[in-house]
Amino acid sequence: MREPGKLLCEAAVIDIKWLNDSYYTLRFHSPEMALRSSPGQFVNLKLSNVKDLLLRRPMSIYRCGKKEGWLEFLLKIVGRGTRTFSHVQPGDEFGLLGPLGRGFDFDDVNDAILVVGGIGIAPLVFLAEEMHARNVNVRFVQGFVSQSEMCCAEELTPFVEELQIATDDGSYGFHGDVVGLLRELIRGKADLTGAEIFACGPNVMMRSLAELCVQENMKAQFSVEAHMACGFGVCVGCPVPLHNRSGYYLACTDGPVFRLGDIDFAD
Amino acid sequence: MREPGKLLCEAAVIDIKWLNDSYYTLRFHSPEMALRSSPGQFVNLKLSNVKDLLLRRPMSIYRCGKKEGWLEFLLKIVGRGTRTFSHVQPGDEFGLLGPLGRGFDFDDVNDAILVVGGIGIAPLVFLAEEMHARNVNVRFVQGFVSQSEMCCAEELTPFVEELQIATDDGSYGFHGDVVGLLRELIRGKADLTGAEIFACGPNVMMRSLAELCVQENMKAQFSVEAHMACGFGVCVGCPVPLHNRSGYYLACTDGPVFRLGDIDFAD
Amino acid sequence: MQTSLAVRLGKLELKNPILTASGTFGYGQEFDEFVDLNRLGGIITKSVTRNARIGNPPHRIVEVPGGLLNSIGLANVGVESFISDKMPFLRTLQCRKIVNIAGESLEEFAEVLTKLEESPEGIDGYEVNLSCPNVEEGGRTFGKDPKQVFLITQALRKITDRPLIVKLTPDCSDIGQLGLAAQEGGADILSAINTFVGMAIDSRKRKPVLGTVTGGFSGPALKSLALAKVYELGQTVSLPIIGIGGIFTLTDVIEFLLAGASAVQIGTANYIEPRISERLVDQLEGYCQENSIASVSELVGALE
Amino acid sequence: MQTSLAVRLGKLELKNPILTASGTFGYGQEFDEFVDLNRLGGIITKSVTRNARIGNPPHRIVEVPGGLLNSIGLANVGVESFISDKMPFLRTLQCRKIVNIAGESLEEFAEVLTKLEESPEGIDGYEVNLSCPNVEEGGRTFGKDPKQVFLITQALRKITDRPLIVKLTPDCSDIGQLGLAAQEGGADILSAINTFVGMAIDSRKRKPVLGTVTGGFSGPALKSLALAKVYELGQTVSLPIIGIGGIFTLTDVIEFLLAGASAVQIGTANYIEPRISERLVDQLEGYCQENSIASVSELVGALE
Ligand SMILES: Cc1cc2nc3c(=O)[nH]c(=O)nc-3n(C[C@H](O)[C@H](O)[C@H](O)COP(=O)(O)OP(=O)(O)OC[C@H]3O[C@@H](n4cnc5c(N)ncnc54)[C@H](O)[C@@H]3O)c2cc1C
Ligand SMILES: Cc1cc2nc3c(=O)[nH]c(=O)nc-3n(C[C@H](O)[C@H](O)[C@H](O)COP(=O)(O)OP(=O)(O)OC[C@H]3O[C@@H](n4cnc5c(N)ncnc54)[C@H](O)[C@@H]3O)c2cc1C
Ligand SMILES: Cc1cc2nc3c(=O)[nH]c(=O)nc-3n(C[C@H](O)[C@H](O)[C@H](O)COP(=O)(O)O)c2cc1C
Ligand SMILES: Cc1cc2nc3c(=O)[nH]c(=O)nc-3n(C[C@H](O)[C@H](O)[C@H](O)COP(=O)(O)O)c2cc1C
Ligand code: FES
Ligand code: FES
Repeated sequence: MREPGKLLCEAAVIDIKWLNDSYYTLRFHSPEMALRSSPGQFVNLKLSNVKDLLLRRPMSIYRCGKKEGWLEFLLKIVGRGTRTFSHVQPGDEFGLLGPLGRGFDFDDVNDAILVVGGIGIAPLVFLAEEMHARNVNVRFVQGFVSQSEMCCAEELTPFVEELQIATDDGSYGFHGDVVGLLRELIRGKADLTGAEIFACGPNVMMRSLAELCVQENMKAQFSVEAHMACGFGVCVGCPVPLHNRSGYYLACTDGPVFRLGDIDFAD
Repeated sequence: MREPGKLLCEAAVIDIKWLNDSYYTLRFHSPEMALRSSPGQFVNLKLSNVKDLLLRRPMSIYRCGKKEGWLEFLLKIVGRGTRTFSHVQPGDEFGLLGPLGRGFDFDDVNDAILVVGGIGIAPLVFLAEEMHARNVNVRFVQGFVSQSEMCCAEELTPFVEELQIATDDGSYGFHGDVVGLLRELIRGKADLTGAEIFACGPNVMMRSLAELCVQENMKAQFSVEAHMACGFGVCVGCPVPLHNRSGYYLACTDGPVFRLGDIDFAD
Repeated sequence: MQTSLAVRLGKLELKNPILTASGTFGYGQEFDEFVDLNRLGGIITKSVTRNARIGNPPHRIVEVPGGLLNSIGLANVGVESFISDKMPFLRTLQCRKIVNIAGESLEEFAEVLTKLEESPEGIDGYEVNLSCPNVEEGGRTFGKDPKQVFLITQALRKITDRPLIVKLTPDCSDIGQLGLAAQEGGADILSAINTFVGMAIDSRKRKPVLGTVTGGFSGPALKSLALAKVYELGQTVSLPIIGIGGIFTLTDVIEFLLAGASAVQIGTANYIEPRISERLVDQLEGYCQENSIASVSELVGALE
Repeated sequence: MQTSLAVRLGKLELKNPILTASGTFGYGQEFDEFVDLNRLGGIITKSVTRNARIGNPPHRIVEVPGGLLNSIGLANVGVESFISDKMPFLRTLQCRKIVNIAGESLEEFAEVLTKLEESPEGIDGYEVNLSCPNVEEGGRTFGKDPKQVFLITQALRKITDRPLIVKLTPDCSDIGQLGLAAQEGGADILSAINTFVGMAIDSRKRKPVLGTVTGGFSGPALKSLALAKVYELGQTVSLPIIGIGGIFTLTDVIEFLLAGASAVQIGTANYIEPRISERLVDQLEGYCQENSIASVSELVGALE
């Protein structure tokens, strides 16, 4: 939201933790970056001295200890970069460029429902924490493929009113997708349909969530992904279609958080 | 010399030791490879799971524990590969392809003078050991840029009659290059000029050594270097000019050891 | 010792040979917080076209072995917004400001250049993008045909007296012929190279990754291909050459100078190390001092 | 489930689409101790010329970002020694044996082919190297000119009825035109691509690393460039295509098939992982089984 300037610096890993088979967190000592970060923003990461990963990898800020001076990311192994990053040791240096992008806007929000699918949880834990600090009422709805993927419940409980979980395979909580679960939750509850939605997840989830919000006439903000080269508006490589498809926003500088109605999720 | 077939295998580093600022040894557990190796042969090394080094790096067999089942290489940091290899830890896996090439022939040799410059020492320690085991009289003449580069004296003493050292800057031993030192040593000594020379070092040293051997009418074998892609005679990428420049040997299969008179060092 | 980094490329004088490549440095302002722009030899802007262009559909970027593919499609604000919104900042800079122009026809090139010539001061030269691989109608076809290269260069030459740089495509049989055509057309300088055409496939989805199927390959692995093109041009033309392709380190810069380039452009590296252009100026200065090189121009074409 | 890896490329039937690229697999025998040669779709020999060639001066090999440069200069034993010394081993193999031929003139190509045609059985087809970047007089110039490609193909077509594969250079403005020329000349199959011209410089010595200054770029970073060429050819010609360039993994193989190649050749990877060709056959079989692909040919050109 606010953009107090980005930093380009090196920072050492101070902790790496595995949450399940493919999710892990990397914590960095980076006091100045922590101070400047707000929920929904991201940092472009590069492992120093590794040559076979060319581009930096954009990662949402997952948690942030502004007082203690640390910044944490939640990564899911999906390809070369996230795999290589998973082999680091405390003490290894990364290059950090950030905080980047425009985060979530919750200045005038009293009630919020945070909706995430899979690794989409990464930016919303920080958001829940900051909302809590500003007395926003936070409900959290998580979707996972299966119980074995579940994570972050512990981190979230201090900040949320309610935490609901859906699994695609029914191995835990609601059997079905997270949008289905949300639909159940808000059915007929006027207090809930008055809340604003904050979401991050796979495109198919975001699309069906957007439809639900339109039906229910709810406001919503979405954190979207795009392939990026630079992360700061130079390469023009991260287009997000305008709602009417007449042009594109840039995910890295206009987003990654967009409002319902501004962009198009189709395809 | 003998070629009992090459192996293509993985092997773990069991030890890494620094001899000076830029020379280090890597020891691998690889019993079968050790058994097949003879002095002057090399192994093509590749660090498993490292993608930004494309080609294997050829390394002479420095020492070899046939009974204990290990193989050791002596590396000097000169570029990307030798630098990356220097960061490995015991337990890290390499791909090994070898033993490759034709080594030294000392079946009918009684007196030998081994002459090395800098990292050229790598293949000649193994040779000294094997010669000693077969009762060859070994004299060893080493050249280094400076005292700080000196190494391997301890490893050599059990096997050699005499160990002489030259440094370019005069910081230790003979002040001058190793061929100059050799010239001094053999001057007027008929028993020494009857010995056969076995040498490895930079091209400029090999060229002047070759001239000396011609003058003194001494037999000599040289281990040469060439840029290699495959190491086993397929890419035809490692030409060594024939003495009359009418064509090329292949360093990897015809060499890396060649006899004086067979090849041309000029250029 | 004293060393001079200044180079002269025909009528274009640069205080040092480090330029930033079109499309990788925005309109300069985006890097103001990372780099002291005045330390650079110069900035080459994103390609400017007659009208604003929204660019190609996603994805536009994908990392591939040795580099990345892009399919931006010359997304840019158009020449009028460029003049009103981007030039004012550029005008505040002391380094050379080179405007890169592109188009889908000779007329478009000429119109863009004419508009720029009419605008107030602040432009030190033009780079003509005859080589964009991501615009079917435009650069792609012209850029490969020596006759078209000649005609466009000739037409633009009539419109401006400022230094005219023609940027060549490597996707050709004979870059020397393209260079000669630009030289005959009146170009002052050649720049080489733009990206090669490449393609990435998502084998799971069985789909091309890029929205436009193919895109332009840039990055580290471009270097050895670009060095060959620069060297070949140097053997063929008499114009000064600016070398581009996969430059990330001081050694890369020196290799291009030795191969015959009088200056270089830093491209993809800017995305990953936003400070790299200025750092290379520093390093080049240090290198010349350490090696007692009185003028960096001694290195140009100094291959044995 | 049952799966078939067999592919048919015009008159050439392969038991699977994995071939080894010319110059990277010797004459087969060198890999006998690493690979069960009979499991491969086929072997393509090192280029054979009229006379033995000693090749280019050192250095011939240098690693560069994303790949390597080579400047072998078609060093080979010559067609007569090939027939007497290399064919006997090849004849013992059950996989397809394709002889790659090269020359400096139409006459040389024709003479080499004629000699091979006169030799006893054991040859399943020919690949015509119209694209060697390391021989000034020969391939380099022919290979880029559609007219020459047509003439040579036509001449060779008259000499043999065996499958005739024309190997194309990527260093051209329009590979589709080269492919069409070969098609009109009577080629059965196209293979693409050979190496791109590249250059490496030793900045300390201020010298080109390679004895011939420039060389051919191969290896991982070639993949995205080669995929674009294969795709472009597939859109232009009707002949089956063999894809080559930077193939190291199963995913690479599948990408080439999807892009439109009916088979692939493994090149540089053989130097580093001598067992890779056979391993890719295994992995491709596993992939087809897991994904319920009855015939691997379903993948050919199956991009959405
Ligand atoms: C604003 C933003 C925030 C993100 N936050 C997180 C996060 O908090 N945690 C997390 O695990 N992931 C996050 N991602 C995704 C993460 O950046 C990608 O997973 C990562 O770039 C893929 O890297 P890789 O090297 O592992 O995979 P690759 O091997 O590079 O590719 C694997 C997959 O990643 C995608 N991809 C390819 N190139 C790019 C590119 N240039 N940019 C983005 N995606 C690409 C493709 O879909 C591809 O199939 C975020 C992405 C964006 C844009
Ligand atoms: C038969 C043989 C035995 C060898 N034994 C040893 C040994 O025991 N210990 C040791 O430290 N070194 C040895 N070398 C040299 C070693 O292989 C090279 O130093 C190494 O390949 C360079 O690797 P690099 O990645 O560190 O340097 P790079 O960054 O690849 O290049 C640095 C320098 O190495 C040389 N070089 C470049 N490409 C090649 C190539 N393909 N093959 C060979 N050299 C190249 C060039 O001169 C270059 O300037 C041997 C070489 C050969 C051919
Ligand atoms: C994302 C991207 C956008 C580019 N846009 C332009 C452009 O608008 N005009 C142009 O002439 N070149 C453009 N280029 C090409 C670069 O200027 C340069 O020629 C090329 O990237 C090779 O250099 P590199 O390897 O250092 O990146 C672009 C390159 C990239 C990667
Ligand atoms: C060292 C070397 C030698 C080669 N020799 C030949 C050759 O003799 N004839 C030929 O047609 N191609 C030759 N090639 C080209 C390969 O067959 C192949 O087209 C090229 O290397 C690209 O594939 P790759 O990236 O998988 O290596 C050679 C390639 C290399 C690296
Ligand atoms: S990632 Fe470069 S503009 Fe958005
Ligand atoms: S290194 Fe390949 S033939 Fe010698």
